[in-house]
Amino acid sequence: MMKQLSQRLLGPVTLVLLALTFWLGMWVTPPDKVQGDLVRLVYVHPAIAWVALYVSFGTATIASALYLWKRTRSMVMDRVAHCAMEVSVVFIILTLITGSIWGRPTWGVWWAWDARLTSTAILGVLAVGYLALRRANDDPTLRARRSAVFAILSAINVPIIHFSVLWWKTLHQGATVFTANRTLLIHGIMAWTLLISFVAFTLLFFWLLRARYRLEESRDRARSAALATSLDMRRREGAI
Amino acid sequence: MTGDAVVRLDGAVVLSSGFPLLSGVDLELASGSLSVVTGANGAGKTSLLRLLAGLVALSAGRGSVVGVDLLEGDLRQLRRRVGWLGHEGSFYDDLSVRENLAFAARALGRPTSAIEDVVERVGLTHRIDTTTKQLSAGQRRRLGLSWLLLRRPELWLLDEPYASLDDEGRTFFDGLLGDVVAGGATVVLSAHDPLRSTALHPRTLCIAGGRIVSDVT
Amino acid sequence: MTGDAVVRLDGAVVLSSGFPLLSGVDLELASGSLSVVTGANGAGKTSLLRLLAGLVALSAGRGSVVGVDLLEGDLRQLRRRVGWLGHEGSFYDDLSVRENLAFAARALGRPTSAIEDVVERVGLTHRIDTTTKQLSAGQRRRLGLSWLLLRRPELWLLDEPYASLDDEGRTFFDGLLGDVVAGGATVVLSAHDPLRSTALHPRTLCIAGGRIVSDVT
Amino acid sequence: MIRIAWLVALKDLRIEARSRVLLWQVLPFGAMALLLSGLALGPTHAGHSSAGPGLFYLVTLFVALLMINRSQAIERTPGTRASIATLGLDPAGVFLGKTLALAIELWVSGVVLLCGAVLVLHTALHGALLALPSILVTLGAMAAAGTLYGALTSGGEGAATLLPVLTLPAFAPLLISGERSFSAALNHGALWQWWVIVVVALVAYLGVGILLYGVLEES
Amino acid sequence: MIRIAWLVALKDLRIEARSRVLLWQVLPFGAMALLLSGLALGPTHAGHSSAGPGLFYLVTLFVALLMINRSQAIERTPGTRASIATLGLDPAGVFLGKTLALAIELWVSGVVLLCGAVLVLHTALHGALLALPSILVTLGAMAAAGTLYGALTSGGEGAATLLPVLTLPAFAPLLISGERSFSAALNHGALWQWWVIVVVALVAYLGVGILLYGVLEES
Ligand code: HEM
Ligand SMILES: Nc1ncnc2c1ncn2[C@@H]1O[C@H](COP(=O)(O)OP(=O)(O)OP(=O)(O)O)[C@@H](O)[C@H]1O
Ligand SMILES: Nc1ncnc2c1ncn2[C@@H]1O[C@H](COP(=O)(O)OP(=O)(O)OP(=O)(O)O)[C@@H](O)[C@H]1O
Ligand SMILES: [Mg+2]
Ligand SMILES: [Mg+2]
Repeated sequence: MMKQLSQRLLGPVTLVLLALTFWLGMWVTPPDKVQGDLVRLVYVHPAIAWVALYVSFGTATIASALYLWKRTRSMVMDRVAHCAMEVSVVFIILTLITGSIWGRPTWGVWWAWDARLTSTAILGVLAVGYLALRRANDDPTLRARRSAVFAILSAINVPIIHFSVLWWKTLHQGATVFTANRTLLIHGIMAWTLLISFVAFTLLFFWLLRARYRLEESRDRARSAALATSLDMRRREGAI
Repeated sequence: MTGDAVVRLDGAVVLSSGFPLLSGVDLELASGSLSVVTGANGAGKTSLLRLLAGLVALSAGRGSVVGVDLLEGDLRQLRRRVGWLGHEGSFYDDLSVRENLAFAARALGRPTSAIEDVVERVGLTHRIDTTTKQLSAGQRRRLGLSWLLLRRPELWLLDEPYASLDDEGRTFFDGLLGDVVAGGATVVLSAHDPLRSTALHPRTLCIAGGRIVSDVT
Repeated sequence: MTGDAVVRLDGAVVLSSGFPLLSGVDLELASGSLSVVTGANGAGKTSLLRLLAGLVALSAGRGSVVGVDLLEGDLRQLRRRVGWLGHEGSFYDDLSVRENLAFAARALGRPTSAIEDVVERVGLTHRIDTTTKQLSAGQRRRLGLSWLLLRRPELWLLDEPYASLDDEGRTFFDGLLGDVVAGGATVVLSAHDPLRSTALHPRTLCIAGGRIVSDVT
Repeated sequence: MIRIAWLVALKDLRIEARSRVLLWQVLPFGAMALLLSGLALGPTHAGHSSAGPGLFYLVTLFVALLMINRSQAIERTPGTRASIATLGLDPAGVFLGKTLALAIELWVSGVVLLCGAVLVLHTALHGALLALPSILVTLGAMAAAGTLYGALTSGGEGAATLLPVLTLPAFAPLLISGERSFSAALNHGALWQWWVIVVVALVAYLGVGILLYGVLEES
Repeated sequence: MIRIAWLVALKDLRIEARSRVLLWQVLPFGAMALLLSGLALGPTHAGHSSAGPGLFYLVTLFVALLMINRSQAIERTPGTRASIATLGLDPAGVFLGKTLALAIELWVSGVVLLCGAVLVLHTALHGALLALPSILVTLGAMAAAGTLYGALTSGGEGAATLLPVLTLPAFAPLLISGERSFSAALNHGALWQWWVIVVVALVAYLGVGILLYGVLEES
């Protein structure tokens, strides 16, 4: 009952929160002294990057690990990993786009040879590589195993991205929202808007993931229906 | 000859990109038996042998081969105990006959001294230092046989072993079959002709449309 | 059937990295004849057929095939007029049966409408849109035959055509051989068994050590 | 000749479209190689927009090698070789067809990589657009040279590794003149000298290919 | 495990020695690529000795890709796959053996390319010698990663082009830390941070390979 309700509400709540983020970000919060209206990107870019790195890539990695661990091995995990990785590609691309849009006016270029930027792009290639690897393998169990191992190996990149700003001390913003000891650096309505944006984009991820998962399920159903007929046809080949 | 089953398949289905290569095979093979799989082109003979060798995965149904479960067992254990001779019985193309056999012998912990003997038996002595790539079709097939002779597996899976062997090679092969079965190993081979040797009384499984449609002992 | 020679070899020697695959072959084949090349494994059957197809170069001796000199003539002209069916009768593995045949038909300026007919004859209709890579061994062989049927060459060179064909395929092939020879084309095939059809009276060439050692009509 | 060329080009493109190697494998490889070369040179060098054309061509070169290799691999299985040889196709047509298919694939990747260079290497967009025609011609010449050298190595041992050795020297002049004309376009400098070189190279490779491809094919 | 590793390594090296692909094809390719990258960047950049380590690693990377591909191609023919699979070799041993053979080949080419860099890119000889140990470790890690990823793609469609896509991102950290430690050696700077990264990477890839290689192999 509760589960059903939350399932039903996921879409509408996501939409409302996204709209709220948009409204607060565009009209209610003040412009910045240095950055002017550009600062409003802070309600989009960090939240999207958070989803790309931790929520979606993380989901894919955890699901892959659960697949590899014998006691939790199931095709459900494989499917979750696959769907999460697809959504992750979308969010990584969005991170790159919003970052570039932000970088153009602040740094004067679309792209800088900054460690975080480069490692984010590499993560994107890894996510695409994951999908390519899936395409290249036909046997379902082998595909599941290989892609799970690849996802876990790729996840090493995530902490590298996170710490890159500390290790390399380059252009990209360091920890602006939270300091290392988790005290909030910005206050009032701005902080609230930021928080809402994180929640909204996280919910958006789960909404997309669920939609993608359902699509995969219905494809699987269609596949097993097709299997019945192709088994039948194959058997009839012999009857002639 | 013991009577316990070496192969046991129960509704075995094998899929390849959605197409059922095998569409539900029920089969039980006794240890020490000789079976011939026949059937029209594309019926699924090769697919059945590949399944038994652990080279393709079972998509539905259940099965076990030499005691290893096809769904949950360790397929590597299975593969180590079967011998396979395929349509393209090739090994490392850049190594010579001797080097290929030495590799197999060392990998299995067998003495390499048996190599010359085995090569002699399949009649490749005069090509022992020739690169595998340069062998003729029949010579490759003979190399495949010598590889099996070296390994002496429990279950022999031979896909059209007679193809491209010459007359003398076939006679040798018939003799070999008799020895192997007498030695207690199980043999499954696919063929388009009935066996030449009249001394052997194989079980004949006829496949059509990915299923066994007749089974004559 | 005309009596002029389609193939004329005179002390033909073929070398491959110093090893003589053929060690001096003298041969004359009449147009419209059917010849079977036999011999032990590694005797040189495949090598002889490859020479006749213009796929390997003559190292010593002289020869001409369908009027093209093997030393000085245009080998491309020769190849265009012969049909070849090899051990691995594969085409573009990523194209379907239909696409492979359409490519051949277009390349030779033949109408593509003949394709379905030809595929029907070799019994591949139900696999016409399957990727060649996924065909079974016998089905590949059948595709090779349909490719030849589409081309209708003057000289057919078939390397172990019976291998991996099923019974029905062999019967079909026998009928085809009769048609082809009756139509005036020349056929050379290699085989390890005598021909099944008793209606055909082939010339039998036996090869050993890269030379022809017996020739029975 | 033209008919055969069309036929061969269509066949190659169809196989490409079916396997999607370009989309899923070669383009990500190019993107990655662009990033890595940027990294390898370090921020100071790569940030410099003057390194843009050089890096662009270097990466394109490696992508081209992969694709030439693939274009040859299609023809290389033993069975295919014998069967296709007995079709006796007009070699000039085969050469043109394979070149055309390869050129189309190279153009697609070239354009994608150019966008990458504009975004990542700070190559000026306007200059990049100006350079586009010369890039297309250079890539065409690469396709012709690649097909030609591909035929040289086909059938030999280890063709996959031999090919790069042979083609790289042939690509050197193309690479230099391509890079120069790209740089010139960025600086609004004179272009025509470098144009002459790439156009001459293109015409020369096409001519040699049409005349000699038959000789190079396996006898 | 060790016995199988030796056996596999010897087999790979013997095939390599027989076909001479390394000597005749990969090394000339590397030399050529080194020259070309020098050319592509133009005299101003390439002459600068600070570009040396980056270019060296970039070229080594592509050489490594070629060799990984070759190391996998040996195992990839359909007949070989089935026959070898029925030997049931210990996967950890196979992994170690292939890694060892690949590493030895990479070391040979690395040393040759290093000489090339000293001659062509004006890299200081003394610094290059100092950097040698870190280069060897980096190449070892590349060999392990390459073998691991090679198993991921084996048997799949278009393995030859998929492999570079998967390996390049994995090589990125190796490339960066290798380049940094090389640069540091040239400037007599501190090395150890970068050493930590490459050693950790080497150990990690070896560990993952030994544990998981069997899972990745074709079932
Ligand atoms: C293409 C360019 C860019 C990319 C790929 C990118 C990528 C990322 C990523 C991956 C994160 C998440 C890091 C983490 O949480 O571990 C992030 C966070 C952030 N980015 Fe960017 N970014 C880009 C440009 C920019 C620009 C131009 C700005 C502002 C001047 C900016 C400001 C921020 C801020 C404020 C955060 C949150 C930092 C934190 O709280 O740790 N980014 N970015
Ligand atoms: N993706 C696919 N789509 C359609 N058919 C397929 C596909 N993959 C495989 N097949 C078919 O599956 C069958 C495989 O059969 P298999 O190779 O086991 O035959 P076989 O009995 O060994 O035949 P042969 O006597 O010719 O060797 C073939 O009929 C082949 O055409
Ligand atoms: N480089 C070489 N060194 C030694 N022997 C070689 C070399 N190259 C080829 N051969 C031999 O040349 C012969 C080639 O024979 P070919 O393939 O024509 O035989 P075939 O009559 O078709 O045999 P099969 O019946 O087995 O198909 C083989 O005996 C092979 O071992
Ligand atoms: Mg078969
Ligand atoms: Mg032969």
